[in-house]
Amino acid sequence: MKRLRKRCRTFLEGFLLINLIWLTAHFLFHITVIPNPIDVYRNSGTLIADRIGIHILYSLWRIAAGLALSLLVGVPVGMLMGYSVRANRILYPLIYFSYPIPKTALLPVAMLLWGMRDGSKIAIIFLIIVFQVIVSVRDGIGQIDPVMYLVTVSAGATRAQIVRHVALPAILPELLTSVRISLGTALSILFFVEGYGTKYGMGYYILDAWSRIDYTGMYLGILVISVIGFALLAGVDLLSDRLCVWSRKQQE
Amino acid sequence: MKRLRKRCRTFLEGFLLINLIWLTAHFLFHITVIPNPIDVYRNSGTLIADRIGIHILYSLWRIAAGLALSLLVGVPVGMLMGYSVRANRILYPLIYFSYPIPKTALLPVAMLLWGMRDGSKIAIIFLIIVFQVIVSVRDGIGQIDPVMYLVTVSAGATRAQIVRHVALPAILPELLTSVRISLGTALSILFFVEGYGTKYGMGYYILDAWSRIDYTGMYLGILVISVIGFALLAGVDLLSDRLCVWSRKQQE
Amino acid sequence: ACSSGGAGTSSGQSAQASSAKASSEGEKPVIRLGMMSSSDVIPFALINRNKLDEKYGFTLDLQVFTSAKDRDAALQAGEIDGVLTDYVGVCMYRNAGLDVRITGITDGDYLLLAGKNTGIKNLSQIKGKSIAISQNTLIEYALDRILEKNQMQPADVKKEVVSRIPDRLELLRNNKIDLVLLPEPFATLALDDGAVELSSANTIGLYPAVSAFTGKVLEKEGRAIRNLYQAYNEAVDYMNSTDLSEYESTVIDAVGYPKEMNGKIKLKKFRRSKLPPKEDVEDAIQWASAKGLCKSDLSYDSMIDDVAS
Amino acid sequence: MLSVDRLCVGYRTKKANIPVVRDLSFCMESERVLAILGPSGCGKSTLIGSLAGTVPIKSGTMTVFENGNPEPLSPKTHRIGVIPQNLGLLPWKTVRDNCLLPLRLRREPVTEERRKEIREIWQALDLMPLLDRYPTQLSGGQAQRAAVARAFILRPDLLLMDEPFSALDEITRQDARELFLSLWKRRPAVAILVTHSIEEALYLGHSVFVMGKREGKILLKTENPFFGVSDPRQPEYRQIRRLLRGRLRPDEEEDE
Amino acid sequence: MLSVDRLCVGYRTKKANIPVVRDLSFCMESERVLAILGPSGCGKSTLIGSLAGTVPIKSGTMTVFENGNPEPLSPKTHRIGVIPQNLGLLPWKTVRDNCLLPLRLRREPVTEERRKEIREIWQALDLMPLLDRYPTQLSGGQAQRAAVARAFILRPDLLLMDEPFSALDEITRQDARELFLSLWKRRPAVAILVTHSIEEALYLGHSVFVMGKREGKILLKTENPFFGVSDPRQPEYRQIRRLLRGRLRPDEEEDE
Ligand SMILES: Nc1ncnc2c1ncn2[C@@H]1O[C@H](COP(=O)(O)OP(=O)(O)OP(=O)(O)O)[C@@H](O)[C@H]1O
Ligand SMILES: Nc1ncnc2c1ncn2[C@@H]1O[C@H](COP(=O)(O)OP(=O)(O)OP(=O)(O)O)[C@@H](O)[C@H]1O
Ligand SMILES: [Mg+2]
Ligand SMILES: [Mg+2]
Repeated sequence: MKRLRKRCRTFLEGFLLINLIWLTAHFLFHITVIPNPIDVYRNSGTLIADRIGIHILYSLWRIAAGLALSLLVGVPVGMLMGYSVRANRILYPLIYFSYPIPKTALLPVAMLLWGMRDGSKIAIIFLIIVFQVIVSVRDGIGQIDPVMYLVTVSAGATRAQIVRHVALPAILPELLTSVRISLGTALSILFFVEGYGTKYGMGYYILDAWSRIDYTGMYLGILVISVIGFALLAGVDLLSDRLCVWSRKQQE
Repeated sequence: MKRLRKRCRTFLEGFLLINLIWLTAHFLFHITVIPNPIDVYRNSGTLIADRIGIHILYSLWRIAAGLALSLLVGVPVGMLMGYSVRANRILYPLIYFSYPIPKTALLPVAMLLWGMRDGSKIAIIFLIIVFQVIVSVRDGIGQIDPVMYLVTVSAGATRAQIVRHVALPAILPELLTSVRISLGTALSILFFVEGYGTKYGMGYYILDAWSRIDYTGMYLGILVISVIGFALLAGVDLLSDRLCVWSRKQQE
Repeated sequence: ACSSGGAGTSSGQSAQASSAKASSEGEKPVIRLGMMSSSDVIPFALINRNKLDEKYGFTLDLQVFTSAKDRDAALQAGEIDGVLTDYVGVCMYRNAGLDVRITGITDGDYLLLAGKNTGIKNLSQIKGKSIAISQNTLIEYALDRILEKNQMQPADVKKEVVSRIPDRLELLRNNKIDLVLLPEPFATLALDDGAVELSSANTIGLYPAVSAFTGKVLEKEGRAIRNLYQAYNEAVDYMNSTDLSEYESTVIDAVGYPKEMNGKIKLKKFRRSKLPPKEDVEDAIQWASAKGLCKSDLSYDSMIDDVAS
Repeated sequence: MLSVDRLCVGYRTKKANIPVVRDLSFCMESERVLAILGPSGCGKSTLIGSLAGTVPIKSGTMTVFENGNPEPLSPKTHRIGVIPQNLGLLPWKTVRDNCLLPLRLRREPVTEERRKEIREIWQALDLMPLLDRYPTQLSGGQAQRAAVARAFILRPDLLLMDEPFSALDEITRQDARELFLSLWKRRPAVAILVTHSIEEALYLGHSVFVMGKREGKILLKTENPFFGVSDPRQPEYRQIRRLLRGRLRPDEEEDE
Repeated sequence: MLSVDRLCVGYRTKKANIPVVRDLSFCMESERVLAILGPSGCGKSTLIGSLAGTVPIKSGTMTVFENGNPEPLSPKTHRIGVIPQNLGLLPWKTVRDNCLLPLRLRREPVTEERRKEIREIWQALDLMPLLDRYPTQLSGGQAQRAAVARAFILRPDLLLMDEPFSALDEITRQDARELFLSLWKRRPAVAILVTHSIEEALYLGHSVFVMGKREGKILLKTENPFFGVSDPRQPEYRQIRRLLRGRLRPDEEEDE
């Protein structure tokens, strides 16, 4: 309870700070692309008229699906690469080759294979995040202290058990970092993937406002995405506090 | 020397594998958006005619500048947040708020503030990468074993010395992971930032081909970007082997 | 910002919903048309608004894209049946081996504008000035033709590639660029902001915007598409004979004007759909082939399909 | 019975190969404790690691004979309890979970009787108030006691202990030794104890080996009649002790 | 002279506050070694951490008197050499760099004479062949010797040693003790030695404290006339030893 209240305060402080910076920028540069935040807030009624909730839900669903898929695929693949020299030999070049491919350039292929609706959207979010997850899991595995295996291996642990009791908890902090980074990335990609085949989603909302040069709407959308992002990231932090009690002391 | 040769072999194997997958996809789906790789290679002469070298150099310069800036800003800020409770209190909400803002939506602002040329391009690459660096450095600092400080603090180390001898080397593996991830991200963003104010860069090359619906050219461009990306990522791995000799055993 | 209330009829999702309903009633074919917000869209939006599609026995599913690349990707993927595009676009489709044929003209203008602080008042002053355009598109084509009509070379201005249209407008507004060539609604916005109109595509007799469908769809749904053009013509008649205030909200939504423009919008007379003139298309082919966007032996006849008559 | 035959182990770093143990052979009868002494860096922990299955061996065999049937030593088939030199407590598990981990890994049911035994072990090692702590919240000796408890709780067939009592204070250490003896007597297993204390080796080992610095060669193997004898005053005891101490002198090793 | 006055130290976890040391006061004259004995978990390492400046103290003062001037103990003004219980070698530095780190941190010039001394220390601790290894490539004893060398190389004013010889085999340990004595005699400093061995405490401490389990209370402070005496056979020695052993018995502590 107390922690929640603390987070709320952090949130408010950050919110104020951001707005202060924004206001300063507005008066400093005096260009239409940086509107006065007060004007923007005065217009916030349109958010309700635009039924922003639906947009948020659509975006959240796409992010959740993309992120979940990435973790489902990325964590096992990263572990495989971290542990098996043979798997690494095969996957390493594959990953390193396909990682830098601009996934957005594969949009036509994605649309063909998964359609113009959520399929291709989630596929692109997945393609962008999964590599980040793979790389960080693989690197994380390499940092595990070998003594950790001595106790488990000697007790006859199976591979699955080693993953469960050693590898997963050991890389958990890094994995959560990677989730945090991926969330940030996913939120930014929204903006790209929601530019087609939909009328819903925060990305669409902002893009739509942008293309009609409705900067107030655009900034409102950006604000909403910021707040959502903050909530998601802070959620990961809470989760991290929960899951990594053992290293909590170090986190203080 | 031997290691270099090994890397080259890895590279070739990966290259072959990717092409095999590509060829399979081509024959499987049989659609124009997935051209036959052999046709693409047959056309590779155009790369020279298009003076691909210049495009590559431009892109590399932009990535290098953006990445360097991100590290220069992100590492100190991440450390500050990791060490100072007060700095964290102020920066944490700021970071968490601005991280999810789709940086690409700020393109108009960036163009007006830093011009249409490399300034705004580098600014956007920077804005996208710097948060990833900050988050991973901050999280990395939290994972350092407290004993590491016992020896240095008791010997009267200054803050700068602790950073130099403890914090930096301790987070180096994570930092390199973060650089790997950032490189991947930067290469993908090229595709976005090189869509305006320039006639050079790999992103421009691909975008241009795409908008001309010249899929051969587009795939050639993607191939080139893949190869560059592979080289950059493998370069980071080499660097990582150099800098983290001490954990090399664990990496094998 | 987003489509609200009554304009929901033009949204992809609701059209889909109604098509699902329609297919359960009778066999109404669905025409999926990809487009980007511009004034060309108005008659199509009106077809939906005035329920002309029901009247003519088809369902129109308007898919709005925010970039031409996405629209093209959807066309490639078979996610849409036809597009609102232009001569140059069709040339490129053909060059890429896509069987896309022009089936009618649409109305849209492209205005050459100078920034309010540049001091440029007429075309004679634009030599050596910078201009924000997109490359290998009808925008560049229109620019080149405007220049030629006024005894200048394409190289006489400094072309700056800026792929997103709103960014071009913003650059002009903030004096980062001297000239732009803009479609609606951006042109109106720029004029509103003090920009000076120097010329336009329509002024020199250039009407490059068209609607086009893939050959496969034309074969299969030829009837429905013919009906579409009948509905289109009815919508155009309605526009030309009705006071704008009656359908202004539809226009604002379809074209993407900011809401503040309510009451300030002016529309020219729209033309009924027909096939584009041969020499215009051939001129565009010539321009595109000189740029390497298509082969010069592309013929007018292979590019059009007279589905409407 | 455990038999180790011509075991070769070493480490490979990028720069060089570091051979540690070469052609090590020994054999132990069932229900016996072997104490190993040796100078720092001679390869004792490496040997323990090989037996536990984590340090890869280069050549040689490690076999367990049960009722005359030879079977290669393997953590899958045999219960191996280990107390590593640096304890190897998992930082993300509480003391309780760390102690119960081997049982969970082997999916052994914890019967009421077993539960009682576990409780006793914890009590004897004074771990009861610490069960919910994480390893980072323990003192050095507390962590070592947790590692000792973990090994005993498994009821191992083969018990490998690498300086298990080094961080304990003298009293606790004496208690721990006696606890070891009593647990071991209740359920005698093949046990290998690496220690730096000659007294400890003589108190807890049926036989004592002295490992040499060079290639982990065993310089001395001696049977020890004083296993479990708490205050031996026989002159023979002092003799063995002197013998061991002499063998541990590095200068004498040079002569070999 | 070092004076510790009413020191209170504890740990705070999310769940609870764990008080460790309360109202601890003692004082040491210059050029003296204090040996601290105590049961596992009584707060010895915590005390060392507080003196070294990493475990934050709750209240109390730690003061150094030099020529009568009191100055709060601080790593910035005083040279503090530490051998932590878990060694604290930086994994990313070779043994050589780890050993020289305190000098580098203090920006002390390494003169020829100094270099010779460093070499001697390394040689005495048998570290010469290991200087280019990384800590993960060392055995337990080797790592401990490296940590010992690091502390000595600094020529500390205050030397804090937390079980510095526990992972060493008996011979090396004896050598290390003598090395400590000789280095200390050459450059006597205030030194605190935490150990589990009563013999070691009596050999290396001018005075010996026994810390109790409850709140780190000092149960016994005794002067020790046998500092540096290698084989004391006086009955008095045995008497002190018995006294210490008695004080270390946990059951007797309960009576307090
Ligand atoms: N980081 C920590 N968080 C919480 N409690 C701790 C922490 N470190 C130590 N403790 C507790 O504080 C008490 C004192 O610990 P300390 O390490 O000082 O003991 P010690 O005297 O050095 O014992 P040992 O001889 O076993 O090393 C112990 O009960 C221990 O469990
Ligand atoms: N991971 C490693 N990489 C390279 N060399 C290693 C590694 N681990 C140990 N060594 C070396 O192998 C040798 C044997 O090490 P080991 O740990 O078995 O010694 P030990 O007998 O247990 O010594 P101690 O009593 O000091 O613990 C030592 O010389 C050590 O430096
Ligand atoms: Mg060892
Ligand atoms: Mg301790």
